[in-house]
Formats: sequence, structure tokens, C-alpha cells
Amino acid sequence: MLSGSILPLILAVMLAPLMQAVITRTKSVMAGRVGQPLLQPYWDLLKLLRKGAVYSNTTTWIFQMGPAVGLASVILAMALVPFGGLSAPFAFSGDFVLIAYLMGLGRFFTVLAALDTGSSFEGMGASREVTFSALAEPALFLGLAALARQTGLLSLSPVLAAISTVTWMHAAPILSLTLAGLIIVFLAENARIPVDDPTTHLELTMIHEVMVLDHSGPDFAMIQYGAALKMWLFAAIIIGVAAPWHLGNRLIDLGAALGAMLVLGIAAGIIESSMARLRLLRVPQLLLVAIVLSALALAL
Amino acid sequence: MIVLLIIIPASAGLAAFFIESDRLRRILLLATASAQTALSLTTWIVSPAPALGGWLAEDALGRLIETLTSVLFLAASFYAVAYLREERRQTHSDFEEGFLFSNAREASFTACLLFFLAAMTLVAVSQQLALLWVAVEATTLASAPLIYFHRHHRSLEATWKYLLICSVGIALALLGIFFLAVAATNPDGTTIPLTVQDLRSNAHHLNVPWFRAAFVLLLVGFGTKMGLAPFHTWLPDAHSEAPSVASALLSGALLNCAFLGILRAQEISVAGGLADFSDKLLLVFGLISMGVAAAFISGQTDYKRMLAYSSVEHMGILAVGVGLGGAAVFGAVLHVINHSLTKAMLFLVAGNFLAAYRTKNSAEVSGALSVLPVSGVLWLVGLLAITGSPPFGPFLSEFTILKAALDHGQIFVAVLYLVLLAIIMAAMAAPALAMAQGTPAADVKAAPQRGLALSVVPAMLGIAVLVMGVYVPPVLTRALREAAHLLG
Amino acid sequence: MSQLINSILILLVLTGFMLLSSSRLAACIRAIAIQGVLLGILAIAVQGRQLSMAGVLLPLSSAMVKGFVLPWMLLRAMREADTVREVEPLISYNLSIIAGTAALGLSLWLGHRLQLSSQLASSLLVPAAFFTSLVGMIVIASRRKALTQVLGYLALENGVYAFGAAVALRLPILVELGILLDVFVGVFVMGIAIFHISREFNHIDADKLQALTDRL
Amino acid sequence: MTALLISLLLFGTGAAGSLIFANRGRWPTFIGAGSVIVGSLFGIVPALRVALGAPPQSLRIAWDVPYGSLYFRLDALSAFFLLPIFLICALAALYGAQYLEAYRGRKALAPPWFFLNVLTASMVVVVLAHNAILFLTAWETMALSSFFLVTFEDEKESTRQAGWTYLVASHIGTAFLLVLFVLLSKANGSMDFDRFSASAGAGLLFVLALIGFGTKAGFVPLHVWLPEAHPAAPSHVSAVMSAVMIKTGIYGLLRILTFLGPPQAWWGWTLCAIGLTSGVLGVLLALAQHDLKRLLAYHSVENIGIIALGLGVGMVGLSAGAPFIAIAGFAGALLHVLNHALFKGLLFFGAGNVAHGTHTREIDRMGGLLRRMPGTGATFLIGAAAISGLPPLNGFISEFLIYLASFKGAVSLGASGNVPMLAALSGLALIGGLAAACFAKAFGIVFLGHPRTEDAEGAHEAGLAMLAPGFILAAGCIAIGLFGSAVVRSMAPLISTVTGLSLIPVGQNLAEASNSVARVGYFGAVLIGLATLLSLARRIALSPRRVATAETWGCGYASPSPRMQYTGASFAQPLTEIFAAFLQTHQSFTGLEEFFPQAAEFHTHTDDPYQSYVFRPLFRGISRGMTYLRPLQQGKVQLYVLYIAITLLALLLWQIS
Repeated sequence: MLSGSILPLILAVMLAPLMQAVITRTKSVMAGRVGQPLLQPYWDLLKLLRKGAVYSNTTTWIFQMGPAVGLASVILAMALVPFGGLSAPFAFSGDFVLIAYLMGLGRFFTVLAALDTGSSFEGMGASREVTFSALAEPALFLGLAALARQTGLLSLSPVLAAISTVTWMHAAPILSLTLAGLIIVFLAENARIPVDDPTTHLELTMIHEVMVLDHSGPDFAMIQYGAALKMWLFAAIIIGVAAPWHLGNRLIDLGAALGAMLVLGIAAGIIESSMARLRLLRVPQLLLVAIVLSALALAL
Repeated sequence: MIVLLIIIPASAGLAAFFIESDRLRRILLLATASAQTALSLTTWIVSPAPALGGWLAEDALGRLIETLTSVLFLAASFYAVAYLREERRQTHSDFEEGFLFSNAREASFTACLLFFLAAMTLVAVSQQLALLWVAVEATTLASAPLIYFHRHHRSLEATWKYLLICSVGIALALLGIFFLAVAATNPDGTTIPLTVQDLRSNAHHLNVPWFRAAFVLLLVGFGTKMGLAPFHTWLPDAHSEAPSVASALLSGALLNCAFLGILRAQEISVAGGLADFSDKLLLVFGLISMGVAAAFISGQTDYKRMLAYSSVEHMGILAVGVGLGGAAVFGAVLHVINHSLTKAMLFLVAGNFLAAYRTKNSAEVSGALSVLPVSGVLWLVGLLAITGSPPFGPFLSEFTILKAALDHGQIFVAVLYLVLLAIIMAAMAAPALAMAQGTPAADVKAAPQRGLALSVVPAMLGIAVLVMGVYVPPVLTRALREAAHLLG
Repeated sequence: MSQLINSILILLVLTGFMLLSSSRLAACIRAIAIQGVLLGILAIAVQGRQLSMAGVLLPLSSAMVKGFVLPWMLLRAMREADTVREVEPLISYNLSIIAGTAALGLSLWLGHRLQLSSQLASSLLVPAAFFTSLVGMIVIASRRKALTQVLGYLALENGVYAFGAAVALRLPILVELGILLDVFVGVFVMGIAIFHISREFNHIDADKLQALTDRL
Repeated sequence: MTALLISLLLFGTGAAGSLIFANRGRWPTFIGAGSVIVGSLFGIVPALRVALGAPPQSLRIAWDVPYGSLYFRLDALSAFFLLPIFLICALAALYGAQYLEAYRGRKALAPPWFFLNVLTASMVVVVLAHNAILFLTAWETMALSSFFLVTFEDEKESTRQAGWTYLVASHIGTAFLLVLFVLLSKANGSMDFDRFSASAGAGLLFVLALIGFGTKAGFVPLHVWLPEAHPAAPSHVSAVMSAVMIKTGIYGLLRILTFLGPPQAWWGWTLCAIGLTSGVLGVLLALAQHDLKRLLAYHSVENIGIIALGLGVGMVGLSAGAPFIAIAGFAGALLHVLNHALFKGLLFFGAGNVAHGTHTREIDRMGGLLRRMPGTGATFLIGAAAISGLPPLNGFISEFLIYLASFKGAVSLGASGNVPMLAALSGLALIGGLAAACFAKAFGIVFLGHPRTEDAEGAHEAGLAMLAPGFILAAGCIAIGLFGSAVVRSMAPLISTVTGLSLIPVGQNLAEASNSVARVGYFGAVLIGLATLLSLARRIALSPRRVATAETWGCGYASPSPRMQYTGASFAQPLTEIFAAFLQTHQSFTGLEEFFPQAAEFHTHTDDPYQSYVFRPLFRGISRGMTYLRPLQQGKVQLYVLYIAITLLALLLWQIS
């Protein structure tokens, strides 16, 4: 049944919030502030879990179900993602399709929960979310297809295992194109600048955060945690491509991977603090660029 | 026995003139029609002996047409009786222009009906071409008064055109027959008698140029009567102005008789090995007729005219079928039956619509399904059948023709055939559906059809059309094979 | 003998032109009558030696009908409908005559194409007969009055009959009679129709008969 | 076979009975609905048996029509298509029995029952027929009976228009089939299927089949009748038409393929292209609709597109000699046929309940229905998730198979084959995203938030007979979602019938594919468990705390009103903006002027581009061209005689010289 090590899942579950903390920390450092402690996200989650909740009297069970489904689906998706040379707990041919669609499921319910409140703000957020994800999906699939094509394999763990520094030697352009596409998808899916700005809540330009305006207490905790996991997931895939050091020694490999995650987090932070948000109308173009990049990677 | 088939209706017609009492005359009409049908059905069991030295004889083709005619006539006569009962009033107001008009004497109408039957029967059974010509001309003369039943200027105009154009056409046909006689004259002066049988058996001795000319003349002549474009011009007028029962007979029975004239010529040309020449002509005129029909059906606002043009279309289909030869001929002969039944039904239903809505403009008719449930349903059935959709008879025959066309590699013909059929279907469906469905205009009250026959007769025909679509009796198939065999 | 036949045929052609060119209805009717009589003679003439009883009686009767009965009926119809006695063509007389000439040329060509094997008939027969028929059609197509159209029909019929009389010797009596009867009844019915037309429109222009059309 | 004949007999008697007892109150309903249900129960047994590998059965009776024979054959392919037919028709009958009651008194209820029986019977015969004449007769009967069902509410102009479009479309489609069958039978005369052979160029035959059957299936651009007809029909009929009737087009295509021998590569490419266009355009047009049933109708186009993609991928695989790709592709496509039947039936039933409860089909006039129609809402949600291809439901399973096939193709096939594969991949991804967006809109706007109108305010839940079908189908969606692997493995006979590959390799490849499907199933189960666990956890976490309810936070806006909610149109607007080029949406806006603006109005409306830019102009052009001939019929008798004379002379000159 278990076709790999359980470790990647455990690491993700434990360290996911940390990555967000790294990004925020980087940003505050760039802004010349001290910034919050690295464990702040965990405290936030605990605090939220201990709070009560306020529900809009418009909402139904959908609203309460949304966060649970969202978190469950992202956790399950995580169970398919390898990390640092360790193959994921589960792997079967075509599993990245399942990953993508589990994300889709989570999104679907988050969107429904947003619409359940009947608030026009959340409606707007939902509308934008589905728009961008509809475009992000082909990009993701083409990227994955490019990797599969490169390695001739149909399951994520083996694919990432098969990518090595050697692969980079002879297929650098393809891999870098794919990587670029995946990074754009990463930014879009995780509502980061330049696509979205996680730090503001009430601008009409908001996408993801505005959908969860009405959530509070444990529900909100689940959403936040789910978001962190999602980011970890994409990050894991990206470093799996970008930093394919498999020296054989499990500990070194893991350490390298974690280091790569750290670097990625810092990089994201730098991007965010050095870049402005794109105008909403430009976002689709960005995603189209991602699609083109991955398609190019396939064509090569 | 054959002679009886002609004598009975003729004498009945003569009698009808002088019978004063309407009841008696109507009974006579029904009785004659029934007797005729019974007699012609018996000819299927005991084939009658030829009469007048073989001039009157029933071959497969003749028997088919003759039986069909008498059956349709039976249906029509029942309908006619009910119809005439409704038309008893002295004066009627015309619904298009509002003037008052009267009908022709019922006596003469009935008499003409019977004469019409006699003449058509003669056409069906006469083997001698000149005699056949005489009979065809007689049908014109007998049916002209039927068209002029309603005494007003439009019907008069229709009658006049019918008379003149058909007479001209028929005259040409006579010339054709004379040409045939010339073609049948051997260099040594001996001549082949003008009976179908002899001409077929000696077809190879015919003088070819004369025969070609003869065939052209016969095609134009009988084609005029049959309603092939561009000789069809009388047809829509006559059908739209005649009382529906007459239209039904004209379309259902008369056209077949004219077609028979052409078929006889075709028999000879096939036997004489000139098929490819005559086939070409038939194909050309068949397709032209379908095209013209398509052109005039699309956007047609008068539903009786629409039906008339559909008759032109189907005559075209018959010509195409015969022109294709082979299995298509079987399809064509089968289509003769299907078209006659369907079209007769449609005209009778149209008559009911006319009575209820008092307009021939399809745009002003709506909700027939709720006003006249039976007629409404039959109208839809008829529409679907006539546009050749299963499970109705015409589909089978039209499909057989199409199959033959493709099997013979006549791709162009097949494609054109299908395209025209599709156009006609689309063009007919729009107004016909709008007539049956929807909500009726407020002023139209559900006119209670007094005469039960007015809805029962078309219903019978409708059932027949359906049956022909799902079951072609073997005996019929055999007869059709035989008939088709005559035409190569 | 063939001299006689040829001269008859030439006369037939001339009556055809007369029909095309004359402006008075009565004259046209007369032309038709003459044709009827000519045909009778022709029918007898072509039989040459072997004259039979029927062979004489039939042509005579047809000559009677076509030469006298029908013309009389038509004249009567004309009087009843007391209209203008003018022909009132749709095209000028000259044009009709030109059309006629064209028709003649066509008929000659046809006669050249279709040679009669029967040695009795003259080479003029086919052209003359065909020409007469064509004249009939020209008249129908180019004249305004319903009455004139009947005349045209008769001319057409005459042409056909002329041909028949010459070649179809062995057409049985019954058929001959039937044909004759049909022509007679046909014209009779047309006469009735004309009578009704004149009553309906108190005019016998076929122009009036244009209500039924699919013009848009 | 006998069981099937019995069920046909039952349908026949039901049809007759419902007419005979037309004016006996509820009798037609009982007879008509009863016959469909019982007949389906009779028929589904042998269908199931053969579908699961029992040997094919056939029955041939002489039939006295030209070229005709009553030749029925039940093989795996027919059996597989019979299953949804029987299931959906039975449920539709149950549903209709209550749905049509709303019309009692206003309309005659016997005809719809008559035609429903005829429709069911004809669909059954279509998939059983093994003789062209029989097939065509059943095919057209199917079209006609459904036509009469579509025009049930013929007092509406729009309905009549839809009816005409549908009738003409299916008629023209049939014309192509006529040619197709004739050409197939050309080689050896007989019209029986087993005598068919692709003597004429197989390519031509394929194209003919593609057009003829594509019209019924709703391939773009031949789909134009579909978004007209399905909304017009009563909901249970829409369900039957959309869930199973259009699938007979797919059946026909597959059946023909079995005569054409090994497919050529370009057939697969063509199908992929068609699938891509149908899928993307279908879902885009669906996004732009405001009418719930019209939206669903366009989703039928989309799903037919997905099926076509699967078939295309399969064919490319077959022609490239790559069994796994072929088998997975065909399996995905065929499974999607079944799945679409399940969730589309469910959705149309739900839409019917909504229309029934709110007396409108306008999405933007609804809202907050989940509280008023909990049962409908819950089932509709499942259907929505399933049609968007989300795990753990059945829609994902079939799409997963197609993904698997095309990933495999993209990986293993050379440049020759992998272009369609990549097209399928990215197409499926795009379609999936858009479909999710569209159903987020459909469910969210209809069932969630505040009611937008009094109609929605006063909506009421439908009766049991109208709810039960939804629940049954929802159960089906979940079942296939979890236990899909079993279904996939059992499809071996079917796939080998379609592909012509022998049973053993098919079985092996299917087993390989079904391993992944099994994993997906486990994940689905775990997902459900985990989700319930988490929601329990939050319940526990909340239990000691204070849980309050309040207004939705209006971001400080004082007095929000239901009319301020996002509407379906505004929800879809960003996407419709991006793809505006394909949609040609008409907008009308009476803008805000002056300092104290009057009430402003904004309308958007999206016609079917093919309808308004291709077919309508075409038909108009034809009829206009035809009118040029009208002057021929001048009414001048002189002219008419002239026609005769001229034609005669022309003929003589042509023939004699």
C-alpha cells in the first residue's frame, strides 16, 4: 500500500507555516523592520483554534464545510508529493492529475463558501479566483507533461527522482522553461505578488483573501493552514526540479532540500518586496505566458 | 370484366346526371365506388381476360394504377358525400374577397366525378396507345368541371388554364403517338400495331430518329398532364382552387395516369435498347421538377399551393426513379402508391382546415391540433411522411431510389436529390408546424366536423401510409417487381 | 395525286399565315374552318387507290365538324360575348408573321431530319403539319383573347391531325372517332368556359385571368 | 433477447394504453410511467449480463420492407449503451409522473406519455438494430418522438422555433446517414450490419458518419439545435435527451468504426480537434448563459467534446499501435458516456425542481435556494462537482483515464502522435477549470446567498418522486467515483468490441489502468473520511466557545440588499471578457448620466455564434435565392404555353440533330 516514505508528508505538515513566516520575515527585513518571530504563524493558528466563531445568518452548511474540505484535499494532495529525494507516501501513474484536481476540489468549495455569504466582495473574489485558476490549470498540466516527457515517467515521485543534475546538463533549456512556468503557477495559485497581495484584506483588487472575509475561528485556522500547505506543495515540486541533488545520503539530501525551500521562500519574499502587484487585467496575460513557456518546453 | 370496370362508372355517371334526389345520387356514388373497388380487388385474384382484341388488358402496371385509383376514389367518394352535405347552402361568401358565389349543380359534380373515374380506369387498362391518349384527354374534360365547382372567377381561371394547357400538351402527345406509328412502320410498308405488347416485342425494329422524336413529344405531352416542370404551370392553380376532394383525386390519381402514359413509352424504349436516351431525359426533367418545386415551396404562404408544388416535387422523384432504372424503378413504382396515399390525405385534411379557418394562408392558421385534433395530427403525420421520414411509406421508396442512384454511381444525381429533399423539408416544415401547433386565433371556434367521414377517411389513409412504412405486403412487392420488370 | 397533296399542304401553310396575320376574329375562325376542310380532303387524298367506306366517311365527318360545326360554335360564342371583333395580339402582326416564318424554317429542318419512309406521303407533309401546330402555339402564346386561344388550340390540333391523316392510315376507326370526339368535346367545353368567362368578366381577355400567381 | 423484446412490448402497450385511456384522469400517467419503469427493469437484466461479458445474442426475423430485416443484436457495445438508457428513462418516467401534474387541466397529458414510451423503445431499438433500415427507422422515430416531447409547450413561440430547428437538424443529419449506409452496403447488397464492408474509401465513410452522428451528438458546429431544444423540453425529457439520446450519436459513430477496419491517424486527429472545439466552446457558451437549462445544454456539448477527445486519443493510439493509449482512451470516453448520463440526468432533474419551485429558469432571479430546497440543493451540488470532474466523484474517473492515455501518448508517442495528446491534455485542463468555474456560478448563484426575487423567496421543495431520481443518481456518481476500478476492469469485452483488439491484451491494459483508478478511489474514500473528521474536529473545537450569528460583513457598508449580490453574469464576466472573441456577447447599457442619474439598465445576451453567423444566414440565403425563380409563375397562360413550346423545340433540337 505505502509506496514511499511518510516523511515528506510529516515535514510538510510540520514546516508549512514556517515557509510563510520566512517570506514575511524577508519582506520586513527588506523593509528595514525587525519583523515578527518565525513561529508567529503557529501562534496565530493556535489563537484562532481557541477562538469562537461568528457566522453570517445567510450561510448554510456549505460555508462550514468549505474549510474542512479545502484542508482535507490539500493534505491528501501533499501525500503524493515527494521531498528531498524521498518519494511520496503514495505514487501511481497519473498521480499528478489527482494532485491538480484535489486542489481544484478545495478551490471549488472555498469559492462556494465565499458565494454562500451573499457578500458582493466575496463574490468578486470568487469570480477572480476561478478565472485565474482556470488559466493556471493548463499551465500546470503542460508543465507536468513536460517533466513527464523529459523523464518518460507518469508519476510525480519517480519523475522528480529521475531529474538530476545530469538531466540539467543535457536538458537545461527545457527544464528552465518548465521551471519558469511552474513558478508563475506557484505565485498565482498561492495568491502572492505579483498576482495577488496576501497582506491586504479590503482592496477591491483582492482575490484570495477577500473570499475568506467571513470566516473566523477554527474555520479560518483551517484555511490559513491549508494555504500554507498548498504553498509548501508547489514549492516542493519546484525545488524538486530546480535543486535535484541526490547524493544518496538521505540526511544530506533532506538538508539540501530544506535549504532550497528556505532559499525559495527568501526569493519569494524578495520578489514581493521589490515588485508591485500587476493590474488585474494583466494577470491573465501572465498566466498565458506560463502556458506558452510550458508548451515551448514540450515542443523542444 | 375489364369492360365492366369502365362501363360501371360511366353509366353511373350518366345516371347521376338525371337523378334528382341528392340522397339517391350520393348512394349511387358510394355504391359505384365500392363496386369499382371490389371489382378491381378481384382482378388481383382472377386476372381478367383482355377485351377488344387485346386493346384493353391489365398488366401489372395497369392493375396497380387502376386499383390505386379506385381505392382513392372510394375514400374520396365517402369524403365527398360528407363534404357535399356541408356545401348544400345556396350561396357561399368567398373568404378571400368576400363576394358571394354559388356551387355547380351537385348532380353534374357527381356525374363528372364518375366520368373522371371511368376515364382514369380506361387510361390504366388500355394497351393501345392511341386509345390511351383518348382516355387521358377524356380525364381532362371530365375533371375540368370538378375544378369549377365553386363558381367564381379564381376557380374559373384555374379551370381555363387547366383546360388549355393540358389540351395543348395532350395534342403534342397525340403527335408523339403518330410519330410512334411512323417509327413503327417498316420500310416495306408493314406496320407494327400500336399496342404496348407488340411495340415492346418488336422494339428493335423501330426507326430510331422517329422514336426519339416520338418519345420527346410523349414526354412533353404527358409530362404536361403529369405536372413535370416546366409544364406544371396549371397544377398549383387547379389544385388550390378545386374543392379539396377534387384536388385529392387530381394529385392522387390523375397524375399517376399521366405518368402511366410516359411509362408506356419508357417500356418501349427500354425494350428497344434506347434506355440511356430516355433515362437521361427523365432524369433531367425529374431534377428540374424537384428544383422548381423547392423554389416555390420555400416561402409559400398558400398551404394548398404548397401541397400542389409538393406534388410537382414527387412527380419529379418518380421521373428520377424511372430514369435511374434498375432497383430505382421498383422504388418509383412503390413511390407512386406512397405519394398518392399521403398526398390525398394531406389534401383532404387541408379541406378540413379550409372549412374551419376559412383561409388558405398558412400564416393565419395556427393551433390546428387543438381546434381539429384528428386533422391536426394527420397534418403532422402527412408532413413527416411526405418529407420522407420513417416510419412512413414514402421514406422506403425514396430511400430505395437514393440507394439505386448511389449504387449506379450517379453521385451528382444522388447529391442533388438529397439537397433538394432537404431544402423542401425545411421549407415545408416551418409553415406546416406553425399551422398545427401553437394557440388558435381567438375568432376560430372549434368547428364541429358534422360529417364523421371528413376525419375518418383521412385517418384511414394516414394509417395506410404508416402501414406502408413498416410493412409492404409480399403480394404487393411481387406486383411491384413485375411492374418494375417491364421498365427494365 | 401527290400534286394534289402538295397543293393541299401548301394551302394549309398559307392558312396558317392567314391565321397569324389577319386582325379580325371572324377571319381567323374562317381560316380554321378552311383548315378543317382541307384536312378532310387531304385525308381522302392520301389514301389514293384503296379507298374504303370508312376511309371516306371519317374524313368527311371530321371535315364537317372542323369545317362547320366548331367554327359555327365559335362565331356564336364570339357574338354572345359580343366583344371587340379585333384579335388584339400581344405582339405586332409583323412580328407574328416573322415568328411564323421562323417556325416554317424550323419545320422544314425537322422534315429534313425526319424522312418519311412511306412512299405515299409527300416530303412537304412533315413540315406543313409541324408548321401548323407551331402556328397554333404561336397564336395561343401571342394573342390576348381566350377565343383566339381556342383557335390556336384548333390549329395545333389540325397540324397533328394532318400528320395523322397522312401517315397513320391503319389507325382503327374507333380511335379516329375517339380523337375526333375528344377534339369536339374539348372545344365544346372550352366554349362553355369562354361563355362563363365572358359572363364573369363581361370580357373574354385571357389577360383578366391573372389572379393566380406566385409573383412576390 | 426475450427479456428485451418483452420490455419493447411493454413500451408499446404503454404507448397505446396511455392514448386509449387518454381521458381517464390519471390513467395515462400510471400506464405510461409504469410501462417505462417496468419495461426498463425487464430490459436492464440482459443488458447488464452481456455488458459484463456474457456472449452476444442476436435475433433475426424477416421483415417485408425493401432491404429491411428485423435483425437485433445485443453485444457488449449495445449492452453498455442500453444501461444508461434504461436507467435514465425509468427515472425520468418516475420524475415526469409528478412533474407533469403541474400541467394537468391546461394540457393533454396522454401525448407526452405516449411519446416518452416511443422514445424509450426507439432508443433501445437504435442500439440493438443490426440492419440499416431498422436502424434508420428507429433513429428517425427517436428524433420525431423527442421532437414532439420538445414541443410539448407549443404555445410558446420560442418552443416552436426550437422544434423546427431540431426537426430540420436531425433530418439533415439523417440524410448523411442514408448515404453512409448505402455506401456501406454497396459491396454486397444486403443492409444487414454484418454484411457491411468499407468498400468505398473508409475516410469518406468516416466523415459521413462524423457529420451524420455528430449532428445528433452535438459536435460543434453541428450542435446548434441542442441549446434550443433541451431548455424548451419538459425537464424529465431534457434529462433523457441530454443524458442518453445524444449518446446514441456516439454509439452510432462507434458502431460504424467497427465496420471501417483499423482507423487512420487523421481520424483521431479530427476527433481530437472536434473534441477540443466542442469542449472549450461548449463550456464558454455555458458560462455566458443566464438560463439554467440552457447552461446545462451547453455543458452537454462540452461533455460530448470530452468524449470525442477520449475517442480521438484512443484512435491515435490505435493507429500508432499503442494498445495502452488506445484502450485507456476509449475506456475513458465510454466511461464518460455513462458518467455524463448519471450527472447530467441528475442536474436536469435538479434544474427541473428549481424551475418548478421558482417558476423561472433565470439564474440571476434565484439565490438562497439551498435553505428552501435542501434535497435538490445537495444532489445538485454532487452533480455539479461530478460534472466539473472533481474527485471523489465519477466525472474525475473518466477524465482521469483520458488524462492517463494522453500523458502516456505525450510521453511515448513521437512527434507524429503527441500533438493531439498535448492538445487533449491542455484542453482537458482548460475545460476542467472553466467547467468548475461555470458550476461554481450555477450552484453558487442559484442555491447560495440571499434570494434575489420573490419567486426565489417563495420557492418550495419538490415532491418525493421528483427528488428520488436525483438521490439515486447522486449515489451512482459517488459509487463510480469510489469503486471506479471495478467498473473499468469490467469494460474489457466492450473495449475489445470497439477497438477490435483481442480480449487478453485489453484486459491486461485495463488492469494496469484500473490500478491507478483504484488508488484514486482509495484517495476519494480517505478524502471523505478526512473531511468529515476535520469538520467534526472544528465542531469539537467550537463546542466550548461562543458561536454567534450576524449579518454578512458588508465591509462597513451599512445597508446591503440581496440585489447587491454578485450575479451569475458578473461572476462569469472576467472569463467571458477574456474569451469575448468566441462569444460575441451583445451588451446593452443605458448609462448613468448627470448628477442625479436615473435608474440604469445593463443587459448581456449571448447567442450561439454558429447559429447566428453560419446557419441562419445560410438558410436565409437559400430561401432568398429560391425566390428569384418565383416570377416563372406569372399567371399568364400565354407564357405557360410558351414554356411548353420552347422546351419542346429545345428538346427536338437537342435530341434529333
